Amino acid sequence: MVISPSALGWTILLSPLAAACGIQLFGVHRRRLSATLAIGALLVSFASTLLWYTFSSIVTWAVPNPFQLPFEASLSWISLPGLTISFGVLIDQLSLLMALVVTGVGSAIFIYSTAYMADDDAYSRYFGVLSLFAFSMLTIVLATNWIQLFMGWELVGFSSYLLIGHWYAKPSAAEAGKKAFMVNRVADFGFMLGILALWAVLPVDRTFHFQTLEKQLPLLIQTGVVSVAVLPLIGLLLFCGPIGKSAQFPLHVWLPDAMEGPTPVSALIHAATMVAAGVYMLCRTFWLFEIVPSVLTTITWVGAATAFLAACLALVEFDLKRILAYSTLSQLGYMVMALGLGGAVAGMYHLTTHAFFKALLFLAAGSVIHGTHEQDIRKLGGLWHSMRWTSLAFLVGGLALCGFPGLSGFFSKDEILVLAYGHNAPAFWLALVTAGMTAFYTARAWFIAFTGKAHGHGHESPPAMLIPLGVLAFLSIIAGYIGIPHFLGQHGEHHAAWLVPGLSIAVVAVGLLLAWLIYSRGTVSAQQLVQALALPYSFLQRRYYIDEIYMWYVETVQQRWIAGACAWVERVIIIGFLVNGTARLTRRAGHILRLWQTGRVQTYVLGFLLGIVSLLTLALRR
Amino acid sequence: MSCLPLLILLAPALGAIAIAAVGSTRHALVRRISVLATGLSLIGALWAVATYDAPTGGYQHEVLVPWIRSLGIGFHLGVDGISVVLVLLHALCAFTGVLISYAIKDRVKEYYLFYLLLITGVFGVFLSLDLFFFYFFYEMAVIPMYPLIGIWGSDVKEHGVVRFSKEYATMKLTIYLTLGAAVALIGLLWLYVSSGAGTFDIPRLQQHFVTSPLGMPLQRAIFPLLFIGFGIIAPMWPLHSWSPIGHAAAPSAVSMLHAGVLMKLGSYAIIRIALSLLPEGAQMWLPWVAAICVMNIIYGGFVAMAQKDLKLTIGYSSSSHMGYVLLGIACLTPLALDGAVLLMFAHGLMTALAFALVGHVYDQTHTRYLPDLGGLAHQLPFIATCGVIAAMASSGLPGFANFVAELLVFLGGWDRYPAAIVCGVFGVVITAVYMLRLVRGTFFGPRKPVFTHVQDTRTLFARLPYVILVSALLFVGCWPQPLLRLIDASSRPLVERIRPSVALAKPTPERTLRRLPPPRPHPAPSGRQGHP
Amino acid sequence: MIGLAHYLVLSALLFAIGLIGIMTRRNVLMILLCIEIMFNAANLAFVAFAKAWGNLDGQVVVFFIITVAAAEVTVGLAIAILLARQLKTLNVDEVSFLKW
Amino acid sequence: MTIPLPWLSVELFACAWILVLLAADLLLPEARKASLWLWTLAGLGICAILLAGQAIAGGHHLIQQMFLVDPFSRFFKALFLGTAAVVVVMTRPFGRHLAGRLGAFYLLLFTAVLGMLVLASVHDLLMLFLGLELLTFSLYIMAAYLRTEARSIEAGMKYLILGSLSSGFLVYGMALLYGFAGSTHFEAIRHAFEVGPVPPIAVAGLLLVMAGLGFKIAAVPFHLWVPDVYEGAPTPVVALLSVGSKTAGVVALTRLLFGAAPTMAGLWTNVLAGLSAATMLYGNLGAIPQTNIKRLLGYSSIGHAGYLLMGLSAGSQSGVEAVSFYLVAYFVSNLAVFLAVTWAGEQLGSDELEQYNGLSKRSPFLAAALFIGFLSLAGVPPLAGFVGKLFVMLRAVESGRLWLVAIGAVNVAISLYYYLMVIKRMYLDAPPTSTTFRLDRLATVTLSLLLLGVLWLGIVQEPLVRQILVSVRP
Repeated sequence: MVISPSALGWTILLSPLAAACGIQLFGVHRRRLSATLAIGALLVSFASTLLWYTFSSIVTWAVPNPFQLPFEASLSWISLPGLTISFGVLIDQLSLLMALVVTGVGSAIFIYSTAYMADDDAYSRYFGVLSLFAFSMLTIVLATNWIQLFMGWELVGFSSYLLIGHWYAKPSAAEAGKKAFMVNRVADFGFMLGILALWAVLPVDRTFHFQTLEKQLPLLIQTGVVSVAVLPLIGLLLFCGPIGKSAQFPLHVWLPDAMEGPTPVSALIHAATMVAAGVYMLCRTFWLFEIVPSVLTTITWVGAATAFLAACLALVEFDLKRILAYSTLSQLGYMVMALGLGGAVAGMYHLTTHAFFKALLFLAAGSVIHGTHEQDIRKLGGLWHSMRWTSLAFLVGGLALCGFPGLSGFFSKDEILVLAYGHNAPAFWLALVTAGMTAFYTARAWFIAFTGKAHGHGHESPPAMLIPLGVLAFLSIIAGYIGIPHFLGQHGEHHAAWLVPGLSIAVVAVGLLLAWLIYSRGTVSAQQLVQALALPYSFLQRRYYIDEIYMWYVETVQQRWIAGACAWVERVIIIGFLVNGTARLTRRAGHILRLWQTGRVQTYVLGFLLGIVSLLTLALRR
Repeated sequence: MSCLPLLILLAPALGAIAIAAVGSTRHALVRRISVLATGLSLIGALWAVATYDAPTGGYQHEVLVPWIRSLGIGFHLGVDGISVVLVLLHALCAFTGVLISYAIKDRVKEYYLFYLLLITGVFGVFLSLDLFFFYFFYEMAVIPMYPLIGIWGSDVKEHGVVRFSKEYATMKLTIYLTLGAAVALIGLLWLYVSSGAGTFDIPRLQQHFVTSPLGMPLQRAIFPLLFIGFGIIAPMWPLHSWSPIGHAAAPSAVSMLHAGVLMKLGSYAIIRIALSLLPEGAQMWLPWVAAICVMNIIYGGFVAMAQKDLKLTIGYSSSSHMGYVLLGIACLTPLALDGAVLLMFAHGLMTALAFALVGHVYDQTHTRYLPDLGGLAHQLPFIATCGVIAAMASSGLPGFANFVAELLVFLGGWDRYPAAIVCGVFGVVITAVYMLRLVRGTFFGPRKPVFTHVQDTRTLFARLPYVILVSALLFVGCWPQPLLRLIDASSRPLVERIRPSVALAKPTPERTLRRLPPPRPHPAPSGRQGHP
Repeated sequence: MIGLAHYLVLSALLFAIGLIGIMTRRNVLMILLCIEIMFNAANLAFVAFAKAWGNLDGQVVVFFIITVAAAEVTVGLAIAILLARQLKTLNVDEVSFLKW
Repeated sequence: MTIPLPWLSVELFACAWILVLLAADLLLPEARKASLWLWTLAGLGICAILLAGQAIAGGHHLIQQMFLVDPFSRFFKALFLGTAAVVVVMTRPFGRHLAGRLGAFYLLLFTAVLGMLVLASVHDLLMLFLGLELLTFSLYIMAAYLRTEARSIEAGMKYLILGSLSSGFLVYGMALLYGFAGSTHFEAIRHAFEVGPVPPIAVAGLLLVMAGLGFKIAAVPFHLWVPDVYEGAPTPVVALLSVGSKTAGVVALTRLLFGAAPTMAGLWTNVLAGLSAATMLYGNLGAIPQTNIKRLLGYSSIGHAGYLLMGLSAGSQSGVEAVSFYLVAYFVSNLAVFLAVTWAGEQLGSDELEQYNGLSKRSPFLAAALFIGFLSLAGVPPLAGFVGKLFVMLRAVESGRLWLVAIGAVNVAISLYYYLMVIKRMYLDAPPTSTTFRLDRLATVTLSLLLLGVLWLGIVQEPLVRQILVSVRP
């Protein structure tokens, strides 16, 4: 059997879609069938990706190797004179890596879900939407052009909306889904404009195609056909997309709320893959951002700010999933910052390792929730005793997150810190502090929830949940050693100094130590600390009042003032005054005119006479 | 000579006559006749779409019977790439509308009689290639709305208090549209008289204007008459207020046709008559039109946001979305016009779906007032699914035809009116706000005890209309090329005739581009690291 | 010398008298009489013009007008009788049930 | 001088038949008088046959050139005969009000028809006057025919006084025109106008005659009798007034303006345009607040007069053609409505609109007939009235009066409003009682034929248009 590269590529993309359709058409009331379809399809996808990877790197039996990277296969989607939009698969190192993460981590989480969601009524719907998500995500990953990327972009948003609101009966879940979709929509407003503007920047032969743009844009700028002046604006507009999708400050507000969704969803979508799509997009189109350093600076600072501010929020959070959500925000900030510093590889590297350990953390948290039906860490404790495997997994994930030396997170974060050290000192120090805070809040969660006295008793989760945990834990440990940067094309750059790793290890150690002192030893009372820092504490607890401000805008400004004013204009001025007024005027005219009809003959005679007189006057005037 | 347009047009007309002859108690027979009639039209429409030869373009499947020779009036039917798509839209909406109308239990015979007349009129407009018959069918489509809304409609209530009675709604609609038609009629007659061609035949007028164009002052004077007259039904801000209220008061199947198709008559008429016959006049006025479109989009969106009645919300959203259609027309580029026509199609299906859904919800719960609803996804899983789909299609989610259409409008219009396009893209955000709120408020949330008796659609037959509409939306959304090919075959010549400069407008860069090296294999795109 | 103008002025005056009479008198019979005056004003004009033109067409017309006017009065009187019988009045102001 | 029998056959036969009816009314026993309507119909039928027998193109001047028999007159004579026939059908349900005096009623109907027939052929001011008076006298009496009803008497009285007044103006205008031209003959007057100079007295004369005819047509400001008379007079008479008498007025006006004063078109087209605008607006606005269907139809008929004047104001051959089509459309639509209103009035016991509530449930056919008739009157396709309005407006645009067309177009919407208000009552409102009723066979057939005509003219216009093209040469 000859496997053609394009068939394999299409398989990666389309098999989850087939599963989604299959579940929607046949599986609505068949739980097992839908789970099987979804997992099977994603595994097929995963296998195809692996095969592609293997063939591209190993196979030498054919010269030239048909699995040469980059590879592109596409279908024409819209083809009109002056506009060609294709839909296809673009396979290169970047997309292969990302597809591996999506399908690999995804498969683990899908399998995990069979157990986690076992009691759910809407089991089939869940898997249907998950498959749809996988398809959408792969659409982004394998996109050959901006429009395809945007389509996937919107579709992941939609699947995310459905999955966050999976338990739609819960008002908070329904609201959270809505909020996530809306915030992303606001960001996509800018994103779409950016795409349009970029398209229009080319005077002829306009295209959305990544590879063509990548080749032509620098030339066009050199020849002066495209003015450099507009590019920063376009870059900023395009960056709006990642701000929303990767939940960067100030549009980060939807991600913590998105934790209303089932935990596997949080793991897959809101930690490992979808939220990383923004970072991926920046990497994919890095040739554009490279041209505009001013935008890169903005990106750096947005990333750094997000990393720091989110870490602060995680310090005071008690909801296990929300702690993880804030840490996701923070890590996404790291990645975005890396991109801003010009480190696409570093960003992708951290994205990959983060996908592993954050998925692991979430799944472990899910396991906890599954076992205890509780996610407030204050009501948890001593889980180490009742849920040993889960705790172990959490520990591995947590340490990787902290950047504990030797684990994957250490390496990838280190890349970013080195980058920052080299290019942007303030950002570096901010990132360093953030790293310490990361260690602190991770350890805080660990000490409160997993050690100490047990509240109630949880039970360990079934193997369907533990096996994925194991796989992900394994990946979290080894991901630093398998040469991801090398695969992405970074060669031979050695850390010039030990200063950065040293500092990083130091702050992590300080963070861990502090957490141990406060939450395990009790040397410093957390209570007193809170009282001493009451003002900043409440400020953090209210999440910088950003939600309140947005709420005020949405409910009061937008809904009550703007929409209300428009509705008032509509009701009173347009309908009441202009339309009904005209109607009233017409009717009134009728009422008045008929008063001429007095019923008295002599009035009529007078009218007759006046009519004739005026006619005669008019006609004979000249 | 082709009998296809005749089949499409006469099937519902004969159906109406047959229904008039049937006894008034034989509901089942009446319904079957209607299904048959609209089904035949649908088959005809599909056949027309399938057999329209896009490379050849122009008017095809023509039927021409001289009608009033002394005035140059002919019964001229035919389709081009634009109208064939709209015929298909109407056939789909009509067929599903007839199925949805099974919910009507009162005065069935009269209902279907008027309904089929309405359908006939709309088909007539899309198929007519003669100004007289165009107007003839246009008016004919308006009038049946009066009894349809007046008899079978429902009042718009708020807190149980009637805000707009159905009598008010239907009277306003009918009078408003008639007034619009009357304004357009002045323009049409003026056009006819001043053309000097002595014919009402649109293709012949087009040819006539190629050789002897109408004077500039005349074009400038006639265009606003046609635009406002037809714009009222489009509905153009600020002459739109008949439409949301009319939608809200109408029975659901009528709202489907009304919002789905009837409003497109206006934009279609603007393309078919105002643009194609008064190109220079159009060029002068279109920037103003674009400004009005922005009002449509933004203002309509915000008003929709403030509504609490499901149908009113969708009604205002329709007027907001028709802003995109008009904007696409105003841009006067092939892409934008393609987008406008495709959006007519997409929005028609989407809004028909939405009204059908609201109709079901209203039939079951007897309320459309948002604060009273909630949690219906428990009782109505199928309807809720379709509801989410409709909301997403409306907010332009990729995969639905609306996305493609809006995208084309944006792309096509970007060079012409960037500011308007920015507002348009923002309108998509507004749409998402109220559509999500609608879905959230109606379907999500805890199960409400008052709605225990509420029933979902059970049989496949009852689900058929929804399935048809959703599949059509998805099909076109995923694979728009077949329809776009048809639309483009007709819209491009139209625009190029209007703006002969468009093709030549782009200056020098071709030469620069030619100097570019040929594409060559390229290293991995992500391999860049570090700063220059 | 009495010429055409004089006749015409007289005719116009008669016509005006008839008109004013119709407008000022309330009694149906008086109104009918005033209408007769108007007809006669026209008759006078016809005759005067006939004289001026020197043909008989105008005078022929006058005969017809007289006949028609007679018929008119007949119908008018019949209706007046109806009014008097059914409504017990000849005052047109009191006969104004139909209005607006 | 020989009497050219073939060309006068219709009028002469009508005269004869009047005598026959008179004799029949006198001689027939009371019980048999019910069949008089058949006699009348038969008379009308024979007239129609005789009319058909004159099928020769070209004009024939008779009776010292005073009487012109041409395709134009034949066209409208046919219309008048048709009107009368439908009015006869209307008298069937109405008969009980006329008990004992039916014979005379038919007699008067026939004299009115004779008047209209004469008016169609006028080519001389004297003939115009005679035809007009013949028609009007019959109508005076018929309007007051319900002699026990105050409203009918009042209608008759008002019609008489105002009609006589307008006759007075007409006659005076004729005198002035005669003074100007030296003859009452249209050709002579035209010649005088052509040769010029045109003294003010001639203009005044023309305007006075136009006013006299405007009274018949119900043009503002000579319309004031219309609502009162329509409300008070017996319904069949109102039908005759609104269709027959108005058409006769339009025909006579056309004859006069095109026959006697074509060179004055610059004057009278403007006058007519102004009158047209005022008439449309007044009639349609005034109809809005009405609560009595006959009064409402009165106002509506004023509105229609405005459209007719609009067509005439084009001052062209094609304008008259448009008006002719409009008149035919108006003939079928309005008679259908009046036939339905006659029946409804009998069955509901009143002409008040309140009684029409829920009519569609009590008599679906009647309601549908009114529905179609009203929509046709409003000018909605695919009905006859639409085409009529379209033609008229087209000709007005041709004459360059866009403002007038704009008013006309707005009035379409206004008229639709009050027609729809009636339709709303019939279809949307609840009926006061649930008793149903049906029409008799004659009425059903006639009404169906009229409605078919309404639809037919709305869809297939070519035959009539062609007929008009060959006939209408004013």
